Amino acid sequence: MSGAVPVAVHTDYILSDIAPAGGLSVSPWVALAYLAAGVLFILALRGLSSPSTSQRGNRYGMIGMGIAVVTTLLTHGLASLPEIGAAIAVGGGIGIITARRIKMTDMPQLVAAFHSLVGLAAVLVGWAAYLNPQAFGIAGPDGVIEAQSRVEMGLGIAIGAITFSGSVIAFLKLAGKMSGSPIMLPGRHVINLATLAAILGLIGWFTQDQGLWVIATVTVLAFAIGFLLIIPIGGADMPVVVSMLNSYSGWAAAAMGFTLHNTAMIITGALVGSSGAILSYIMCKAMNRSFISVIAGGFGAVAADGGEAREQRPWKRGSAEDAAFLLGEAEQVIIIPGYGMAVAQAQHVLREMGDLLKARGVRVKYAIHPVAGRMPGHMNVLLAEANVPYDDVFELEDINGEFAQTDVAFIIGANDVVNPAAKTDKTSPIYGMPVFDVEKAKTIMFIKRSMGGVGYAGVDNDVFYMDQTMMLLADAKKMVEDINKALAH
Amino acid sequence: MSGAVPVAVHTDYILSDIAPAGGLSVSPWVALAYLAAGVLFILALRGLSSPSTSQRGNRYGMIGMGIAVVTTLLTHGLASLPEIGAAIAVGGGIGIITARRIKMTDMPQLVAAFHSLVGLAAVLVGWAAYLNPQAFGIAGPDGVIEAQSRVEMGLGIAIGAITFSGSVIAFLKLAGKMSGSPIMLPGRHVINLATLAAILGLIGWFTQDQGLWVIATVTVLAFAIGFLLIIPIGGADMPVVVSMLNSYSGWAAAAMGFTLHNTAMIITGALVGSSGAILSYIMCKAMNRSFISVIAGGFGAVAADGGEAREQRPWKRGSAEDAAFLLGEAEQVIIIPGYGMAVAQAQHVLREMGDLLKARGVRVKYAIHPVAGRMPGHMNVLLAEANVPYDDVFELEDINGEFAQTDVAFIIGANDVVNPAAKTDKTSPIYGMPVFDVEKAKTIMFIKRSMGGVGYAGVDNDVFYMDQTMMLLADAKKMVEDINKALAH
Amino acid sequence: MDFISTLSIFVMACFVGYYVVWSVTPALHTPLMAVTNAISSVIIVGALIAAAAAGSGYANWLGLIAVALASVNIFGGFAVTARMLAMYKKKDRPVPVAPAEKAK
Amino acid sequence: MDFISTLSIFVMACFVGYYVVWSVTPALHTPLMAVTNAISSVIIVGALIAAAAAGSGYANWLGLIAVALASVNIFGGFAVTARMLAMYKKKDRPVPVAPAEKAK
Ligand SMILES: NC(=O)c1ccc[n+]([C@@H]2O[C@H](COP(=O)([O-])OP(=O)(O)OC[C@H]3O[C@@H](n4cnc5c(N)ncnc54)[C@H](OP(=O)(O)O)[C@@H]3O)[C@@H](O)[C@H]2O)c1
Ligand SMILES: NC(=O)c1ccc[n+]([C@@H]2O[C@H](COP(=O)([O-])OP(=O)(O)OC[C@H]3O[C@@H](n4cnc5c(N)ncnc54)[C@H](OP(=O)(O)O)[C@@H]3O)[C@@H](O)[C@H]2O)c1
Repeated sequence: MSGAVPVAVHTDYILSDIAPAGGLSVSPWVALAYLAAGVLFILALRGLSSPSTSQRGNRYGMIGMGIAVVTTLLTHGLASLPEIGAAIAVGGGIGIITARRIKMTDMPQLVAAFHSLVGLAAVLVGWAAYLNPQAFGIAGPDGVIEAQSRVEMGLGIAIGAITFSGSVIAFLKLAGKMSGSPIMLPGRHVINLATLAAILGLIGWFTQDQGLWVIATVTVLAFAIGFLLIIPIGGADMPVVVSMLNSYSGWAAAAMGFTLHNTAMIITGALVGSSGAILSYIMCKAMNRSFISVIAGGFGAVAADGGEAREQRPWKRGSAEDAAFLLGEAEQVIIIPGYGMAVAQAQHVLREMGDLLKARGVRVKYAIHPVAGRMPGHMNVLLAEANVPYDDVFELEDINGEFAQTDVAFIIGANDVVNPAAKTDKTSPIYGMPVFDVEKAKTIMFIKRSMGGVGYAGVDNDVFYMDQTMMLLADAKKMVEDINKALAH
Repeated sequence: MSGAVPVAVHTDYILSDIAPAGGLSVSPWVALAYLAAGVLFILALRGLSSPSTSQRGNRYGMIGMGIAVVTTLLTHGLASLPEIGAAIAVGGGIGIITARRIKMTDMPQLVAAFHSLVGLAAVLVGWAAYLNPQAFGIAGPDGVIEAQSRVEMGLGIAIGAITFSGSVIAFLKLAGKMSGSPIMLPGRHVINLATLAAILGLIGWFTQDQGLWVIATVTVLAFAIGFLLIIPIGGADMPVVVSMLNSYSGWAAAAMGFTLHNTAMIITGALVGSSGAILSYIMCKAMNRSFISVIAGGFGAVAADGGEAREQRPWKRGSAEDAAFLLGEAEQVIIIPGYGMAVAQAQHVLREMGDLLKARGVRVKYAIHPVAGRMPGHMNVLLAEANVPYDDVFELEDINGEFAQTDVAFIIGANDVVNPAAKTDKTSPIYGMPVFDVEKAKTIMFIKRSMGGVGYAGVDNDVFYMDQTMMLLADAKKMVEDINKALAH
Repeated sequence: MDFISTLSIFVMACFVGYYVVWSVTPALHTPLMAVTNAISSVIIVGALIAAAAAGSGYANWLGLIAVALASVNIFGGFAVTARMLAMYKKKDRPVPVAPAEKAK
Repeated sequence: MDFISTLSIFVMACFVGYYVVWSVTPALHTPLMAVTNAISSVIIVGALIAAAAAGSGYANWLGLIAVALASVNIFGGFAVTARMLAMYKKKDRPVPVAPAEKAK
């Protein structure tokens, strides 16, 4: 019982209404303001159901956050306002500058980095609540925290810590600052399960013993398990992990919301929690893999081995001029962008190519696979950045029937999402994933840097060796620039 | 102040946990049970997102209701159990017998009748709460009801009473026991607004004066305005009204839920309230009319006048044999059922006709307009009753492109939903409503009883006079039976 | 349970209702009306409280009548919904080849 | 606000979250990740309480750091979302005829 720090009674609240002995009973107006913030967050996500309402939605989100912050400041004292203002200014400044500077292709890393901050903030808030429970209205003057609040606090800290350390690893792997290949400890499943059990056990113990060592151990173990859980997962699986961590950060916020009886936090936690879970589910489903297999890790390692014995069969190489000629003659071209386009930052020159072709009367469509790239909606953002008209962009189900009437399927930096093995080869790691039927097109153009390079799943692709396939081996941006030059002549 | 009836303290509760002086503070388990009931109701509606999950959904609903009832009985005493059991047995018996006996075509009336019961029950519960507020935990031993509860109670009673009397009128009109034509009082808008204002004013007054006369007047006025609001609405607009009253019954339940702090009632109220509102919206939108114009009433009257000057143009009459011959030769037939099919109860013979045609190798599809019939999903239920395969049934958007490749558009008892005036004639009352493009089909067959009869909107239909149209004038069931005989030969 | 909690639950439930109802397939809109009718009879909770309470003879009687009315809806509403849904269910199975006899 | 109310709100919010997120168009999944990130920083409420409270120097400092961290997310998250959405917005207008120059 070392951690309970009795404190002086607060005097500097403006609308002070904390019932010191357990159970926040806030004024109805304050509760209403938090509810309004929660509703505005719902409207923010709702706005994303279409691009035309999305900007309004984002503004609702900002207003909601403003209401939550101002309400909290008004009810919890302005005494430390200068310090708080400084903290907000420093944090906000860093945030805005990062948001302005970041390249669209680096979005996955950015999201991972941001998640780590939310996780850390949750840990700190949990600790602050532990050290000064009266401020949060969860303990009487004797400093003894209510049992229920202890559980919520413990869960919030644990989930926050996992979110933090997991996101840091995800960030390092996505940013290429750490090898993407899975690092497999022996017996890791046992270690992980034991650690998780220890965390839960300690949180249970915490209801009996408010001692500092309990919560400190929980924190340390949770940081550790965040690392342990994510280290064995291959770099390519990181997007699922990022989304899962997003979900966790939501549950952490919700746990703190229960402690504070704060509607805005509870609603937000549920929204963010669902959002991350659903996105993870969508990704796993579109890859036809189980969530468990992603989380169990080791995917990248197996794949890298399986993808070696290749290049025995004949294939045809094309030049930018050949490609330009065929494209210019075509009636309909379907462009299939993938991760390589993002790496090469080829979206702008690709849009130019589309415009040049349209000027010649070619019908140009963009086909986006749900898991093209490394993050849900990745390709859409890049094409949007390059000003590709929204109406030219189609989803898998909507365009897959059209390849038979298509002259050129133009694959740029995509690979797995056009691999027919997903339809035919039961032993393939991508078997069952829906893919584009590019083999039905008259001509297939395939941009990648080398015959040796593999896609995310690390498997060979029969499309390389088809009669109608023309391999365009070069960096995607370079190749498209050359095609554009040839088209301009 | 005559209505406050002080009562003896209750002694016969099993899990009694009512705080007598204001504010129900129920045990967590009880609250959890009501929450579970609410969640089960959500799952019940969620099940309706597809026919395959719908039966499970319905069972969730039953379980939820069971939980709510049992929880209430356990916490509020079993003293009157025999009487309560008898009441449930009588009511339940009537309900089940009615549900078994009712013809599917009478569904709109049944729903209206059931709504009236919910409305009346809400009124009675509100009154009971007024007469015995301690039992509801909304008054201290002195019998003075809390102000907030008075407002909720007043709203619950008022909405319930409007639901009741409105639904009675809707029932009578739909069941043909009262003329469907709108009955227009002079100055009715003023009367209605004044009555509404009086009701709201009295509910406000009720917070100051708990007298019996206040709540009695509210009740009487609300019954009256229910009649007044619905009387001027034409019989054909009744489905929108039924749905709107459905919504009201939800809000009445929610108001009582606020009084009782009962999660199950609040959740249900919100679900039912939204459901009715959304269905009304869908109907109005599919008819391209504003909700206000429906509620303002008088639609049927105008229409009956506008639909007179007709039959100047030549048209072709066909026999059942002609129809059978053409249908038998067709490659694809699209059947468009409408209100007349329901009136004639022709769904079974129609399915037989479909089977006979299929046996001859004809492709048969059913096309259902969102407002065909007199209630959302009306046609679907009837076709389902007749065992028409779900896969043969298409919605407007999904099939409208197919008429150009269709040999026969077979219109049975539909009218407005195939009227091209909705696309071309800006002055038509149905202008803007999406309709089937039947005029693109090679042959159109149109079953109705006479050239004089009009559809719901009471307007003439150019389709009658088209070159490729064959009018089949007879009762729908009779006509299809004759066609089936001819097909069987 | 204070007013704002109740209100919060109500507001959230309205959002849920909005989404859940939009997700109902149009072919099932008639069963939807029937089942919402059934569940709106949850007002029976209030009726039971009144019927079970000691103290006021009038309130007891009103409660009992309300219990009976709500029961009509509950049993009738769920039963008629089940009847309708059973029809849709049939068609999930392969289409019977010669079902013409049964129809009359 | 008792535990069950809080729980009820949470359960309802989970349903809302489920539906609201499924309704997001796949093309906006990346902005969705960014904006959920921003709103999950509502944890700043807890941070502010800690930072503003008198009594514990440690708790104050932890609160202030948490405020700063959450602020990075709030401002960064909303700003980057706005930046992405502005790109989609552009394309709601008629397609520019010769936008090739701008692209590089
Ligand atoms: N979107 C998501 O949410 C998500 C999440 C998790 C996992 N995934 C996985 O990611 C994969 C996405 O498939 P994908 O088809 O987009 O990509 P991919 O299968 O990973 O293939 C990428 C292709 O781009 C080429 N490439 C790389 N850099 C290039 C450059 N600078 N210029 C030209 N080409 C370049 C690569 O070949 P070279 O190396 O020879 O150039 C490779 O063929 C799927 O397997 C999916 O399951 C996606
Ligand atoms: N579904 C809904 O939710 C809903 C709600 C509110 C309003 N409405 C309105 O209802 C209308 C529905 O359109 P609809 O095309 O289904 O029907 P309709 O336009 O009302 O036409 C019904 C047709 O059936 C014929 N008919 C009636 N009894 C018949 C019988 N026994 N045998 C053969 N034919 C018979 C009528 O002509 P005869 O009299 O000459 O036989 C008439 O042509 C729309 O205007 C819609 O806006 C629908």
